[in-house]
Amino acid sequence: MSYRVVVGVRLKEGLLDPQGKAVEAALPSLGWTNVSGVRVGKEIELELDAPDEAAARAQVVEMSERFLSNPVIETFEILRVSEIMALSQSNQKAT
Amino acid sequence: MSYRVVVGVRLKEGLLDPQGKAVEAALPSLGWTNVSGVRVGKEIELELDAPDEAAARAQVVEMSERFLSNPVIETFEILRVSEIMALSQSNQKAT
Amino acid sequence: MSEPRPRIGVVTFPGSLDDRDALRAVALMGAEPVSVWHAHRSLGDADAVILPGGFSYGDYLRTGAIARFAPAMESVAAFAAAGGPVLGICNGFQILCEAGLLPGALVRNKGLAFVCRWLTIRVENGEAGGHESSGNLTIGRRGELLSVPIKHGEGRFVASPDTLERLEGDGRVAFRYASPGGEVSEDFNPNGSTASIAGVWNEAGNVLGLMPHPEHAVDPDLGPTGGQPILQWLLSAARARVPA
Amino acid sequence: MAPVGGAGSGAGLTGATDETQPRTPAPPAEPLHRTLGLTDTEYAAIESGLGRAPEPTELAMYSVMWSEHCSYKSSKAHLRTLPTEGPRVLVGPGQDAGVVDVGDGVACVFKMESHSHPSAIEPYQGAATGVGGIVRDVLSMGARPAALLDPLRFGSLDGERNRYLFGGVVAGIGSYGNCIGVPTVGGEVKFADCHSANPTVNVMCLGFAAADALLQSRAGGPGSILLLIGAATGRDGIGGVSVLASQTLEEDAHESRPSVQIGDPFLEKLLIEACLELKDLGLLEGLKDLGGAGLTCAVSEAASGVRLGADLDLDRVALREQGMEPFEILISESQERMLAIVRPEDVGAAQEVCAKWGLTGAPVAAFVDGGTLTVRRGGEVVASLPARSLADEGPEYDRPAERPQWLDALSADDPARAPAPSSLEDAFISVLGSPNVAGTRWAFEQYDQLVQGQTLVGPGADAAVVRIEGTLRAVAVSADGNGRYGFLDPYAGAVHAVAEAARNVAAVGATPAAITNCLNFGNPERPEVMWQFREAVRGMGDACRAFGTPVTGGNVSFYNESAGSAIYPTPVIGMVGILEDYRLLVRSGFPAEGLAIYALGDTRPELGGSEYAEVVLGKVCGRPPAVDLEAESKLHRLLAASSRANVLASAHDCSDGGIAVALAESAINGGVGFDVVPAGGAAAHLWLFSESASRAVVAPALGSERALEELAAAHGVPCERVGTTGGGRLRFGDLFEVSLNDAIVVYESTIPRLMSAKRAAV
Ligand SMILES: Nc1ncnc2c1ncn2[C@@H]1O[C@H](COP(=O)(O)OP(=O)(O)O)[C@@H](O)[C@H]1O
Ligand SMILES: [Mg+2]
Repeated sequence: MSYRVVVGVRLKEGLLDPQGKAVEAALPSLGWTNVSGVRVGKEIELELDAPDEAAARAQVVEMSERFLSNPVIETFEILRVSEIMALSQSNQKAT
Repeated sequence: MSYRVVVGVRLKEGLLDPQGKAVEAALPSLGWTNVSGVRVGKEIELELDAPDEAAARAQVVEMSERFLSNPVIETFEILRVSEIMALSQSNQKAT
Repeated sequence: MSEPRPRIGVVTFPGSLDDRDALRAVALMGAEPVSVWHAHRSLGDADAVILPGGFSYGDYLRTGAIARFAPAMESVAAFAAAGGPVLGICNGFQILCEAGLLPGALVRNKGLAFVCRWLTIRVENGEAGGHESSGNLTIGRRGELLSVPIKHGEGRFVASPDTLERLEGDGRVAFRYASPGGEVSEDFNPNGSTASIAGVWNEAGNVLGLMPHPEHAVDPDLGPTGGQPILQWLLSAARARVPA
Repeated sequence: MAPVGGAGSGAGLTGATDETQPRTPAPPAEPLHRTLGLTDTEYAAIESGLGRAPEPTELAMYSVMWSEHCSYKSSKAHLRTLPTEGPRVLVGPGQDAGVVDVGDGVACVFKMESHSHPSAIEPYQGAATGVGGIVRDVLSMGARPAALLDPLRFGSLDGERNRYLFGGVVAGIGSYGNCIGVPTVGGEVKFADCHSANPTVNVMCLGFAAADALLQSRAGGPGSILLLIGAATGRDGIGGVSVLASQTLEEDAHESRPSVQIGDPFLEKLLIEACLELKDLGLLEGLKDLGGAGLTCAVSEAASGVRLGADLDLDRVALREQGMEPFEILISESQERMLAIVRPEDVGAAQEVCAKWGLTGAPVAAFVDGGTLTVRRGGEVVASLPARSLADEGPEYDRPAERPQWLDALSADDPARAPAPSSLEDAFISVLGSPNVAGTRWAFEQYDQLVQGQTLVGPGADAAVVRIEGTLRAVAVSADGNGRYGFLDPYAGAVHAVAEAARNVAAVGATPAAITNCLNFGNPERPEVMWQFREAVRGMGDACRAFGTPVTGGNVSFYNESAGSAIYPTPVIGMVGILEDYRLLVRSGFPAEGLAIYALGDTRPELGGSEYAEVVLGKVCGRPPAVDLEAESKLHRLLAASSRANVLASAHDCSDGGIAVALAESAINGGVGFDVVPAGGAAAHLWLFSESASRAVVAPALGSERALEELAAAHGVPCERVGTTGGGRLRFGDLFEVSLNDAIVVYESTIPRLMSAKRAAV
């Protein structure tokens, strides 16, 4: 099976996020005065082959711990795992 | 109401993503030979006040079009919209 | 009578870095330098405007993404629409693209790292439109080589295939990265820019953006002076607007 | 998730535990002061000074101020022996940065600091915040930061972790320096296995100010207001000073996560502009940076410096995080903050300037008579201490020092006695391509070298040369250390470091003026490390006295060791020299064909601790080359005089790799080959690779050969013609030759090749 996985990698809570702060500071002058708590992180999308969804997820968790995130300053979250249909079946639902 | 929204901003398909490539190139030597199509984008998290979820979503779409992404090079996707409970109710489920 | 001394405005955004260098360079070239503050709408009666290099707003979110909303940028847009000459250098180029005053966008270098080095760029169109005039209002003849420095982490020019086709067809590619001998190839493309593009013109030919830093290549005591013809274009274009 | 509250969180104080945990204090295994790193004797001193037991908040303040990092308790006694005065010194040690007069009314402010420990844990942010910190030191004297240098030391690039550290540190320095618009103009990159777990990351900044408009950190009077400008205060580096910098890194170093800080260079840029504008408008009495020990250090030092006390109201400190305890606010090391000392009537105007740059300027404290630092939170007094006792009355130790026995065997093993190499050409290629010798373009191309428009000579030369706007003057600056020499003889290592730095500055034609330094050592509680330290300080002092280059400041970084194994004792010297007319600057590359090449100075059979011994013989042994301080001074004077007389077409100092490498670098930098006749006959390798001190390779301008010979004779410097420039080959007489192109490839490709082995990407 092939899965497409989306991982979010963020600065740990409490750590200064200069990017998020700058975006937040810019929003009011663009008309959005109702926004707070902006954090900018990384979104990593990838495709991998795995026997099933649980295995795919477990592998991406390990990958995120060891490589995709820097555990000293970042945390990660698997945002989505979806099965990729073979091309010929791309319009069918998986069973 | 307060909503926490997560937006993913990605380089358009077809644009070279050297960061994604570098990650992908490094994975096999770490033992993952089953990964492909790695793309590294941005994940932007924010909180905003809006009358309801649809309004929150619409506002973030507009923000993403005008500011959070550059349509010349990027696409975006709202990955998640969740209601933030008021503090006093933080342990209760929303109804 | 000596030629009129044009006023060149240099916009300082929070995080602009080469603003003082641009002011110094245009003064050295014989113009009157004018500081413009991002939060003001006034361009200080400038006859031409430079958006300088640097990391406006830290390059956070995207290069130029926040600066382009500055009040001064409304004035720059109006100035450009009225035919005023505008030069965007490095971060200034990025801001012009974000603001839609130039086509395309600048993304992370192919090699991922920041690159600071002297290199050669080849003049493709010394003025927009592909024709070649010989006056002051051209940067140089096609094929002329200029030695200039680059210093950026996000200088890879990209645009949609349509846009690229139009840029090439309309003679709006100003410069390409080249070998010291003038050959254009991936070996001499420092950031992976599409078609080795280092700078582009707008349609009207009065707005120019480039990643290299002409303001750091005007003083012979510091190195080559390939920036002079580029700033000379700006001065000439500005002079042409000074009421006689 | 690893529990928060490991080594770095000041465990034991309530607020330091994970927010989600109920706050049940851990059973007190140890008295609090010990947990905070204070000894029983230190605790007793605090108690007797106060005449009472300190409150926990107060104890936390003492623990950071009396840490090694802030109090210099192990090093002070030795540093006091250094020469600090000279005609050009405007400000010596004791301030945030040293200052020399460079003439024409301009002052050069400069300082070097270490950020090795944070970089070992998080290389990118650790190095980046190191740049931020040293820039604020220079800023606090009222100078515009104008140039950065980054002397770096890592373990072998064959190791994945070392590549990660090197890559991260370089990217971090670049990211910060580039974003604040301060060019990085020089530095060093060295490799040795002893740095594998303990990289050495030193950063030097220099800046310029009008000599009559310097700021003082000792300024203001009763009633003066202290404005905290810049970033909001978060739980950054809580315990970072005392824990990160004062305890040896252990295997579980990554547990000290909360101590890692994220830099915001954009904010730093705004801070630079705001502070300089405040100064230009005459709104500042004084300015202090916030670094180690945060507000506690800045406020207590500011007050103690003018023999006053201060009332500090923590409610006025803008906080980034909720629920911060007083002690956390007091010792937080959040980056990008400055403390401005202003007259009460100027507070409004000063705040307007801050607002213009998008910054807050919060009046957090006021000076008061009486010497007491009183800290309030929510109206309650949380600490009340004599400011002096924190800032100036820390402990001082004369720690035992003992020369290690293992040195004897190493000293006795003289590499000059080893047989000649079977192939001189192979030996030459090995030395030229050694990562310690090879070009560092891979690193310095990641740095903006040009911003501010005054860089006459950037990285990759002997000394960087930065022009002073509006004058003909320029400052030459070089940062140098030699770990192997220090390891084999710490006294000689320090002398060499000063000599090489001065020689580099002299090679471009400048006159060495003064130094700053960073002393990188292991654990000072070990007698052998303390001996190394003592010897190095003695050597540095002797060399500085001989060259007339006083010490204006510096920094000590101890505890650079893991599992009892320390880094080479490495003093890194930052030398500043003055060039009166930058048009007389001499560059290191051969600029043309057909020029005579001369070797200045005596070449002796000295291979102890040399690059040749390490890469060809595979050993670090012997005695470092002797340094005759008088001969060295003569060479410096000759080089400056030759520049003034406009006699030289090129000059390059001889150091790592000897004459062979000096010649090769002159050829590579100038793009012109050479033909030389090596001396030494059967022992040609000694001539080629000896690292004898006090030498340079120069090419006089055409027709100036006699003038050079006469100048050399007048200065008492041996001067021997060794060959001629020209052609596309590096030709060592009949011994061997290498094409210039091949040499360039060897020199330029070493580090990129090692770094491309595999890259950590995200
Ligand atoms: N190796 C040294 N040589 C001379 N002076 C030193 C040395 N190390 C530290 N100093 C001086 O001791 C003082 C305190 O240093 P430091 O705590 O690093 O200052 P800061 O906190 O301002 O960065 C400074 O004036 C510094 O110049
Ligand atoms: Mg300081």
